[in-house]
Amino acid sequence: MPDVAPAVRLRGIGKRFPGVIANDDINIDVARGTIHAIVGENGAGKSTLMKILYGVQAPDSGTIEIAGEQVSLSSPADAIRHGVGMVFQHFQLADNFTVLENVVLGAEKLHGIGAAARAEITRISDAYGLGIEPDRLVEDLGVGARQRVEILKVLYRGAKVVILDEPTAVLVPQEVDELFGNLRELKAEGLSVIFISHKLDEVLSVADEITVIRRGTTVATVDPAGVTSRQLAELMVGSELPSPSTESSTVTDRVTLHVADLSLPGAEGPGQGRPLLDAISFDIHAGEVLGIAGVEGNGQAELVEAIMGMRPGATGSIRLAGVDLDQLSTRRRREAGIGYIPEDRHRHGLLLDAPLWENRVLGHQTRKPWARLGLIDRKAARADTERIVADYDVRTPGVDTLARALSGGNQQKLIVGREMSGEPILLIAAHPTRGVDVGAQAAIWGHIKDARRAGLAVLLISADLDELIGLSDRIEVILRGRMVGSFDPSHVTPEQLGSAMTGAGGAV
Amino acid sequence: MKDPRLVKLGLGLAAPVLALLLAFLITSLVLVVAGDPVGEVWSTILGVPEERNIANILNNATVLYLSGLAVAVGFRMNLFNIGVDGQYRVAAFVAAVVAGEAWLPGAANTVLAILAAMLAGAAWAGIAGVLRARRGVSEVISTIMLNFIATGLVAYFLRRVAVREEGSNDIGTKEIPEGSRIPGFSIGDGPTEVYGFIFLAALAGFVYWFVLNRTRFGFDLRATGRSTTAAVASGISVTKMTVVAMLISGAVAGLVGLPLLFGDSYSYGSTFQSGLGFAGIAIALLGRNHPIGIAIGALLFAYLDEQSNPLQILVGVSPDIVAITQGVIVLTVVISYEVVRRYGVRLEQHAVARALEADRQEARA
Amino acid sequence: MSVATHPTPPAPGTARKRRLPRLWWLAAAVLVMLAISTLRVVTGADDIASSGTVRATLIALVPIMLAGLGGLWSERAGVVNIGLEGMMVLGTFGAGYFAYHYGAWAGVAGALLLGMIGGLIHATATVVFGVDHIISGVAINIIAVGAVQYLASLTFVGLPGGGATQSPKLPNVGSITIGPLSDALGEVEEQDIFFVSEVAAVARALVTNLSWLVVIAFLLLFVTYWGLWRTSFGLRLRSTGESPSAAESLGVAVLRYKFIAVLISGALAGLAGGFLAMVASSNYRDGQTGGRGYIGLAAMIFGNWRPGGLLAGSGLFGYTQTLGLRQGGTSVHALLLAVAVLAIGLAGYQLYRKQVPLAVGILVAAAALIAVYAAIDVVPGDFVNITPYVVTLLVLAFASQRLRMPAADGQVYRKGSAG
Amino acid sequence: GSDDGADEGTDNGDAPAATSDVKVGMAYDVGGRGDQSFNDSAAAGLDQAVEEFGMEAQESEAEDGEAESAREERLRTFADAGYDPIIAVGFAYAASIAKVSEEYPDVNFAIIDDSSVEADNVASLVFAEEQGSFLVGAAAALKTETDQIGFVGGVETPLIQKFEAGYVAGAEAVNPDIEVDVTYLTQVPDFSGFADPAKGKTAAQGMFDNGADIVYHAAGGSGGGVFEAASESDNLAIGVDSDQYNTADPSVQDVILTSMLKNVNVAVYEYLSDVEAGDVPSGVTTYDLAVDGVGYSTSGGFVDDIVDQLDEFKQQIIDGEITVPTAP
Ligand SMILES: Nc1ncnc2c1ncn2[C@@H]1O[C@H](COP(=O)(O)OP(=O)(O)OP(=O)(O)O)[C@@H](O)[C@H]1O
Ligand SMILES: Nc1ncnc2c1ncn2[C@@H]1O[C@H](COP(=O)(O)OP(=O)(O)OP(=O)(O)O)[C@@H](O)[C@H]1O
Ligand SMILES: [Mg+2]
Ligand SMILES: [Mg+2]
Repeated sequence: MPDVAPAVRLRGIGKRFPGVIANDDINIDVARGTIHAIVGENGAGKSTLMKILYGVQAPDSGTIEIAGEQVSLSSPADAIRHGVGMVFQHFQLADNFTVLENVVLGAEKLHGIGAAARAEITRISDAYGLGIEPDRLVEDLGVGARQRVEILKVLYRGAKVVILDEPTAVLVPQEVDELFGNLRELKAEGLSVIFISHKLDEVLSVADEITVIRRGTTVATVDPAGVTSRQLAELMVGSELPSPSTESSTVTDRVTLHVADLSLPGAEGPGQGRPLLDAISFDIHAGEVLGIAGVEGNGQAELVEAIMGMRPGATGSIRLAGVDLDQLSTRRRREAGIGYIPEDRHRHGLLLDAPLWENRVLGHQTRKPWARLGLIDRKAARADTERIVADYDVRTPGVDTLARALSGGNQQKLIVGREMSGEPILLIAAHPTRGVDVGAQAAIWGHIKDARRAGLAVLLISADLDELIGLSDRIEVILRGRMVGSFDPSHVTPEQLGSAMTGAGGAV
Repeated sequence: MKDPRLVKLGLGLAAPVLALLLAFLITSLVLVVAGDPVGEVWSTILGVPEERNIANILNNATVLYLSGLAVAVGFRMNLFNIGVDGQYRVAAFVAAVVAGEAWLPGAANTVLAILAAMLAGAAWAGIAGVLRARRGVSEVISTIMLNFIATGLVAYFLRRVAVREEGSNDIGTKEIPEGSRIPGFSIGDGPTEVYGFIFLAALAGFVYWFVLNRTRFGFDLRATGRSTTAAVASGISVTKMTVVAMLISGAVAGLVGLPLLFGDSYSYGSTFQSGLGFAGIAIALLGRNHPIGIAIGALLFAYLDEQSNPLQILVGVSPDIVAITQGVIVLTVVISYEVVRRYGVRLEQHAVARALEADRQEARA
Repeated sequence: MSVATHPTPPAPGTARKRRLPRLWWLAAAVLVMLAISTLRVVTGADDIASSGTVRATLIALVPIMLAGLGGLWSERAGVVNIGLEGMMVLGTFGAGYFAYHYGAWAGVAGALLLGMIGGLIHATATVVFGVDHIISGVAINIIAVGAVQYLASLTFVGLPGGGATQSPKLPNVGSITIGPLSDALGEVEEQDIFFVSEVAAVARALVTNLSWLVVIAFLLLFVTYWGLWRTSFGLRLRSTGESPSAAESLGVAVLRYKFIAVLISGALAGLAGGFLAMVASSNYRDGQTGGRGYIGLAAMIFGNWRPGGLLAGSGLFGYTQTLGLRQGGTSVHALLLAVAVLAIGLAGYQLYRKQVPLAVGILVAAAALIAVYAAIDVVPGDFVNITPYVVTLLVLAFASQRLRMPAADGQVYRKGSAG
Repeated sequence: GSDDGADEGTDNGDAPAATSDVKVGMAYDVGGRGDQSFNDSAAAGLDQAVEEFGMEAQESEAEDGEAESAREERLRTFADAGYDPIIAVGFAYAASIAKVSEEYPDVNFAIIDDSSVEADNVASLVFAEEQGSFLVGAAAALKTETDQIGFVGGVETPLIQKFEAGYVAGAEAVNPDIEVDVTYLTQVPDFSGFADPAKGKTAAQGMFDNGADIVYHAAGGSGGGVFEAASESDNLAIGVDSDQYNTADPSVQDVILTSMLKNVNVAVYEYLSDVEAGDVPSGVTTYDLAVDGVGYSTSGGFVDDIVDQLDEFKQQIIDGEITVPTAP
């Protein structure tokens, strides 16, 4: 539509960070009333570009036009004024604030901070079926709800251009469908949506137009009708689109992890309130991948942390290859052969302000080759970090770079590399490929399969049901801290799982 | 194109120099506004110290250095030990009593007293550590409270054990016998000797550096300081680390008063130097928790203190002026590091840009 | 090096907001009064509930409370302010200089102003240059003490009754007395009727030469509550302390709000110093803050970064310190019994929580206290003087795990790091 | 005396009538000149000497919690700059004087409030604070209507305890079963007790509220608070060191019953006049009631009616019939 100026036009956008070129000569047009997807491998520069469009970071070069008018955005306030709204890759919510406070913050002018605002929030929530209670504390909300709060924040400000940076990474299919439903409504109302995701089939299903970014620059803009996800992937990385299909089962009869009625009391203390974990029992054999499906916040995190020994007060028995873990500290358990890919890499996986090589040592302080007589051999550690950076294709200037400077995906690759390098007999992988691009995904899945073949037992927790189905030998569904059903991946669809996870469907 | 390592070095040096200049500038400004003789003040402060002054500077620096180390241990784990002040007073008192009683002969007595001091300091800090680890009490508050409590307790027990020299209004513990004192050495023929303890302080500095940067324990400690959650996930027991870190910090704090005790006063009394813990905080920060940085900071502060002492007599200006200088330095150092850092970042970005351009050229060619 | 000088926030679940009924404060106050009355009757330590004690407590708690308010403002905006002591010191001089030359209220203004200058330094360093908050605060404490001593030696020497270390006597801001009411209450207090007299004592303290600055201080406490929790300005300000990147992502000018907060913080700390110089005593005196800035910080943390809690904290501290200074020996002796009883109650609670070892420990402590109480009938001076600190420590040891600081407190925030 | 160390004081043209080549170095304790307390008293003595003999004088004061070496250095700087004699105010200087006087055998030193140093070139000027305090204690006991009086000490040091001991003894000499409340504001090394009027006020107020009607303070700068408490509650207070009726703020003058005089100024003046006269004193000089080194003030005329009784006590102390305790 040449007569109508595009909602957003980016020309020659460039952005450098020390040692990194995040964006370089990026050109994108986003038409009105469309959903425009942006794909690209980790570190390609997607988030950076969006932050520029949202006024968080200033571009080093290039121009931004919104609705035909050239603008200079020196702060998000400017962007909001021009009708741009953004949902960030990492939630931007104050946990200790109520939903209301989080939503009205910065937009108090619109409806104040009181009853009027509450009414407006309820109205929007109902209009889009977001189901949000204004007075809940955000920290009490599950991820899905937080996601919706983020979207509500944008709508509350009456944005015309809505940016969503990897919004589906943490959602179950039903939630994704709801989200896409919402997006289509927005589109129908003439809003433009910019949508970033690593899940290419999603992208193909919802986008009207797709721009591919590689190494910080736009390589192509394609029509979803005209491409397959395979072609997309090749545009992004030049690699194959991976399919996490399990090959012949390698399950042995050696029990690696034995968990018997593991329970964890709730905040109110033993006996009171709903337990976080309720009499959970299962075995994982050597060479077996056990997938745990569940809507976020149903006890997956607690289960993992209980097995890792990070949760005081857990009762029940946990045995690893015959060794009784109950009395062991987290470190002893790791030494006993547990590898751990945590759900929240920033909180549990990394020292963001430490160089990569220190992050390599983290969790393996007592291991060879660097640990000798209570000392840490920096050279050995650096060397082994170099190896991981090479083997796992971590994009970084060097092993002395701070972990903080890496993009989410690359941080994840480092963690996976680290945990695989400790010769674990049990790998606990929570969302191992969350926010990781297809190339990296394939690599990570490959590593997990290899290890599995070599007799590794894996406890896999993922919100990506395809991943779960593709990798697992068996899937357990967890709901409100209890195991509510066991599924055979070879005969289950994501939808079935989804309904079991939400308590709708029965177990098989 | 100039060598990047040279640039880095240049920037590294630029920061502290910039900071000192700034601090002097601001101080001079104050002097001018107040109508005090700027020139004379600086010529007095920056004048070449005599041998005995050098000795004094080294001595005070020794004490400040230990105090700085004690604080730094905590900082490395994000523990803010404001309590060094109380800890070193408790420890010095205990050491004075032990050494004064002289249950063991000569050097053995000294060693015993030093150990006692470290134990006492550790125990006093340990209270805060346990409260933080077990009850989540902010060590900031608990150590502040413990400082005041230490004052009361030490005063009480001092009065119990105090011996009072005939005609003196000062009370103190029994004098440490000759044999158990730590001999100093004199520079040139100055009247004041440098504390022998200075070597122990340097050793402490080295151990600090080695333990923190080369041992697994040090790694765990710094990791906990950077992210408690990640530390826990990596198998570090944060509660244990908290207590241990406070114990160590306290043990080092226990050493702070000892140079004075074994090299100068030989007893703990009502005129024993106080407030060293707070100076230590500034110095640890000034030295960015690095043993060598702390040493430099301690020397700088000691130098300014010593050189400003005669100001009132010779120039008629209150020595308090250097307190302003010292405080300003603490600020300007950090600020100028920040400024220089930002400048460095800009340089790096330009470098990246040039590299990129170069690639493009090749691509075309 | 960043600062996490406060308890690590409790694991989700323990941190649920417990919404308290509106009358909670009133109920608590009544309970405390009842406890104190009982204690007085049991131990016969009359001074623990006299109007004189209450008045002195007010005087003792206000400087701590104001300093704490200062801390509250800046830490709610995510800036740790260990420089309160220094800003307070600046305030004492400001009051001294301006009050002497231009009168009482000018003194108040002077205190606010100099405190704010301290705040300005802190704000510039931490907010503009991203200097670590602790470093800046410590530096300010050093500078302030030096600067004030230096200035005093320039300004007060030669004035009547003035010198390098103290100012001449300062004019005081007025105070309110409702004569007849005061006398009437006085009589009721004399009767010493259980509870009634105590209430009368408190009421009397409030109507008998109550300094205007005390009134203003309590107004400021309320204004702080209202401003920070009931206005959009407050919402924005607090958001910069909870999640600055979220705030910035919504167009809040994070750095500006932090800056303002720290300025206000400095002004309040300055006022605390001014109060010390003009109301609590009547001249500037070198070193007269005596660490009250740090105590204010402690009271603020004690109060869980909230005005009500801060009041409780500074009240507890001011009260115990006053007791110690007045009838130290006997009053503190009485406190021993109180603490012992509380401990026993607590032990019971811990038993109910199935925390047996802890409960036993507490019981032993209680027993020890009672033994001491029986053994002596006057507490030695050294111990009297440390009472406030010990009590604060004890209370914290049992209360702390409920505390929750602003999520981004102490973190240096740079513009453009949203998302 | 041979002032080898000292070079001729530069006689500037418009010098006072009398001129002297004595250069006095004055090292004050924390607080220094203008502390309204014993540093001031020492300063007064110095001023008098300078006034009369036209001596040249230079002053320097201690920092709170400073290092021993700082005190030594202060003395050395004086010595090197040719000051002789050098007077150290306060027992905190004892160790430094002992050390430095050895280094400069030809320079004369004097120290106030300490007699532990034995050297030919050191004069110790000490006071019988307990005796003066005894008299004001007696005065308080004679004047009280509630048979309850108080004592506020700044920092609990042996020196201040001397004041307390004498005060209590004096009060009990008049009325054996009088009640004396005693409070110290802080403990060493927290010397803020000498500089915290707020605490002084609270402590005194407490005593008044609980029945005392006269409070004696030995709390340096915190004393101001004691006076205020007295005037606000229409009670009486007793000053210390100098005649505080004259130095304190007019608004509180009329509550100052009397002051325990510790004539540091006299000691300093007499020492300097001896130096001027050429025979430099050394060894211990004790300023007690006998030589009017301590005493009580009568300004304001509040104690005129009991002067006889007080002087009687004074005589008994001088005659040794009463020995005043120096520790509580
Ligand atoms: N604040 C920063 N400082 C330094 N480098 C940065 C910063 N933010 C991003 N980068 C770098 O810029 C590049 C692009 O990062 P960006 O987050 O935009 O990638 P992305 O496409 O969002 O990757 P992902 O899919 O993993 O989110 C990465 O190499 C990253 O390391
Ligand atoms: N106390 C000391 N004695 C001798 N040499 C020391 C001491 N402290 C540090 N050094 C030297 O200074 C250098 C700097 O120490 P190093 O670089 O290991 O610390 P760092 O770990 O880089 O700094 P940080 O601890 O801030 O990470 C070291 O190479 C070491 O040789
Ligand atoms: Mg991204
Ligand atoms: Mg990412």
